[in-house]
Amino acid sequence: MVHEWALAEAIAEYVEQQAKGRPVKKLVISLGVLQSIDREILDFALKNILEDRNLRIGSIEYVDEEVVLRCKRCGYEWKPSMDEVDESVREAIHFVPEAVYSYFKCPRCGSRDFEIVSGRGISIKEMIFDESGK
Amino acid sequence: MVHEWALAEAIAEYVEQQAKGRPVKKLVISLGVLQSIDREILDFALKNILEDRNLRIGSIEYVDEEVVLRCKRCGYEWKPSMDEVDESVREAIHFVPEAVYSYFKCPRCGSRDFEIVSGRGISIKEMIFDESGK
Amino acid sequence: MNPGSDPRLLVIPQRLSGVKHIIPVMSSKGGVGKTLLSTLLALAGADKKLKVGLLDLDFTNPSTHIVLGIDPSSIQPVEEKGVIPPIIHGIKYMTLAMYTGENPTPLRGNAINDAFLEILAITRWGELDYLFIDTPPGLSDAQLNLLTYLPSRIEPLIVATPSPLAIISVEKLLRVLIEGKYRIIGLVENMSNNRKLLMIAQKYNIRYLGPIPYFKEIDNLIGNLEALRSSQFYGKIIDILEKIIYV
Amino acid sequence: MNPGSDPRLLVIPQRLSGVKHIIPVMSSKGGVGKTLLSTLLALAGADKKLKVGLLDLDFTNPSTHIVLGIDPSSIQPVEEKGVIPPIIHGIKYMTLAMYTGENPTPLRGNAINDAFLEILAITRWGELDYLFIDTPPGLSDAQLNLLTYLPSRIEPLIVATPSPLAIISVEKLLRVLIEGKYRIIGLVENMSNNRKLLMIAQKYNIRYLGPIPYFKEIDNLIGNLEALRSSQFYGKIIDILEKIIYV
Ligand SMILES: Nc1ncnc2c1ncn2[C@@H]1O[C@H](COP(=O)(O)OP(=O)(O)O)[C@@H](O)[C@H]1O
Ligand SMILES: Nc1ncnc2c1ncn2[C@@H]1O[C@H](COP(=O)(O)OP(=O)(O)O)[C@@H](O)[C@H]1O
Ligand SMILES: [Mg+2]
Ligand SMILES: [Mg+2]
Ligand SMILES: [Mg+2]
Ligand SMILES: [Mg+2]
Ligand code: NI
Ligand code: NI
Ligand SMILES: [Zn+2]
Ligand SMILES: [Zn+2]
Repeated sequence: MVHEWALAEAIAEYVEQQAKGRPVKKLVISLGVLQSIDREILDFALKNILEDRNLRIGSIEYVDEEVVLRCKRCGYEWKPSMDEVDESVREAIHFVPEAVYSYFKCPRCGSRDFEIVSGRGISIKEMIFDESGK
Repeated sequence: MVHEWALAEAIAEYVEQQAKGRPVKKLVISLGVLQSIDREILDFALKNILEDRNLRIGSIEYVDEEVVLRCKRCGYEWKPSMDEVDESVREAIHFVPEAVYSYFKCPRCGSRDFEIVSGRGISIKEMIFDESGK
Repeated sequence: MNPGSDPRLLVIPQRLSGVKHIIPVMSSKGGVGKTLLSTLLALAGADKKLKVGLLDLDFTNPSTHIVLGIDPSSIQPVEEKGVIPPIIHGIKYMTLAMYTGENPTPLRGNAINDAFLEILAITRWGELDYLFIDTPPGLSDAQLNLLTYLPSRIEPLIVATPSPLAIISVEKLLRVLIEGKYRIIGLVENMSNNRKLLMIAQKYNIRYLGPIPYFKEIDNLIGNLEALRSSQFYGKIIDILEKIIYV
Repeated sequence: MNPGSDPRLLVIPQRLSGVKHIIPVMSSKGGVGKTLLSTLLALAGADKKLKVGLLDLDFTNPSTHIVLGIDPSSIQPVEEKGVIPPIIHGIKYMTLAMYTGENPTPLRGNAINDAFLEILAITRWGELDYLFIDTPPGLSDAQLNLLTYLPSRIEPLIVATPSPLAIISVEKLLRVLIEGKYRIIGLVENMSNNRKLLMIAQKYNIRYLGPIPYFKEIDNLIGNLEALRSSQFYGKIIDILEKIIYV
């Protein structure tokens, strides 16, 4: 599961564009549990890429975002446990989280028309710049 | 343009379900300017329907919501003036606001892939119940 | 969206309360005959003096008006505490094209959802025996709106051709419909001389409504009601309608 | 979404930087031959020793793998700082079906958008002469993603049939492409013996890439590469590919 590198590049690019030369004090990255991102690999990749680009970041913090799904047909809300999901299904969802619609159904009514309320994938939760100087 | 009645029924139904028997002190309805809703007609219809259903509402307030569109292709944001729009186009959008995608284009890049940031149609902005008694 | 969170959703059941049967003509594969079938089933129903409606839900590519041979911008619903569909050849007819004419209608999913709720909330169908619904290909907002907002009302009619591309696609749709416990009215095999899809109907335990052969000339008749009515294709449509009516 | 607001959008240009031509095969009408055309153009390109890729963007009804005759769940991309598409019959190939197999994939517009950004952000195509893209019918998220996120990269190839239903639909798409100043590679008229769409090509000042006749037997060849390669249909595909290559 080493495709995390590609996503780390996206984050680095984003941070660079947003920072516009300012040092970044702190970066908080939210990891949606649905995508089963490997935190160590992502962190390793991100630090490598940032170094290559000469981008200094004070600290990087990762927080897990719980998976909450809500059925649009019956309103039922549930929190699937990704640990109990078949390995091959987990891997499919790891690459493209929307594969979830092929494998999950509402436990109450059987509908596949549900919303990912939270916990889909990687997102940047917070980025604090050091405005004092370069 | 008297199809407002149908939308007033939807609002009345919503208020009734939410109120669950409690008196409603105040209702604030937002009118997206894109849809050119006739405020007097809507108000007349809504009051009639509420009366028929024996629903008392302290006061109903209407606020206009400005139209803001944002191009997804080039990021340009603009505020079309509905007064300058052709009458037949205005009427089409009045019935189904999504008709806007047939008639409007990004003034900068010509794209029809824009977002209605605000001002689409009718929505309930606030509903204050009188919790003290029935 | 939570059921109940959008006021428009709350009046839709009322708007459809006078409609006895709601029949969306569905198939995830494009070009299998959904539009021709839904429109001509409505026409055949009207010819039989049934009370029928036709709703075009293929918002980004509406085409029922082309089959009916009308200029969509020339027709207008009557406004009366909502919108009363204009009657075209005996059919109560609603299409977004009445408002958009022949302009492009590029709509993302959210807009498809909003337009769906708006149209269903304002349209007063009155009493109808059958409301036929033309649906777009794919399995996205247009189809999910029907499955999600009208689960106990719809009775989907499935169309497919014997092409391997259409068969695989229709099987996926059938799985979704069956696991969601929808009432499927039956399967029509279009542009086919054999009964290749009978097997599929049996596999999923749904009614096989027979093959419609490939009629080379049909594209030349589109928009010409008299020619359509006297075509062999129309004969097949009447057969299917009768199977639907007399269950 | 504001350009720049989603990190994934920022790496997509890089991921496609080694691709010389990105050719989405488009048509708002379903069943006109987009899938057959895009897949066989890619195959013909590979046969000619060009570096080609094929991306299936018909997420809710993927079918390029059926034309290629492969079980999508049996193939796997290689992971290397992203995802390197598996090579199928000489084609670098990406499809959501690699992950979803033959399960249904009902996706609303937002999910189509997310899956698009995810796949384009992680896929490393490397050097390609041509990336052919199969697109779904309609004019919604799948098509708008291409027009909005890759406006200066795509060179759409349009397909239609001479049916009035397809013509009206293709004209709307052409209007959108022309007003947005996209480079259109040309128009293919499929399942036709006449040159009825030549008029449309002239009207919109785009290149007419010729008619492909209706070949009755083609559905029986789907999935059988050798049979497809020796078909008359394939001969027509090679003609079109050569017109695209030698501009
Ligand atoms: N039985 C048939 N014989 C010949 N042509 C047909 C038949 N059914 C449909 N067609 C043609 O196939 C094309 C697609 O039909 P259409 O109803 O638009 O399909 P869909 O709505 O599923 O995309 C049209 O050109 C139509 O005239
Ligand atoms: N030139 C042709 N002659 C005969 N059948 C064709 C031809 N082109 C396409 N078809 C058939 O038409 C159907 C639709 O083709 P497809 O490529 O799936 O269209 P789309 O992707 O536009 O929906 C398929 O069954 C295909 O085999
Ligand atoms: Mg159709
Ligand atoms: Mg009109
Ligand atoms: Mg296709
Ligand atoms: Mg696999
Ligand atoms: Ni990985
Ligand atoms: Ni009105
Ligand atoms: Zn449910
Ligand atoms: Zn723009």
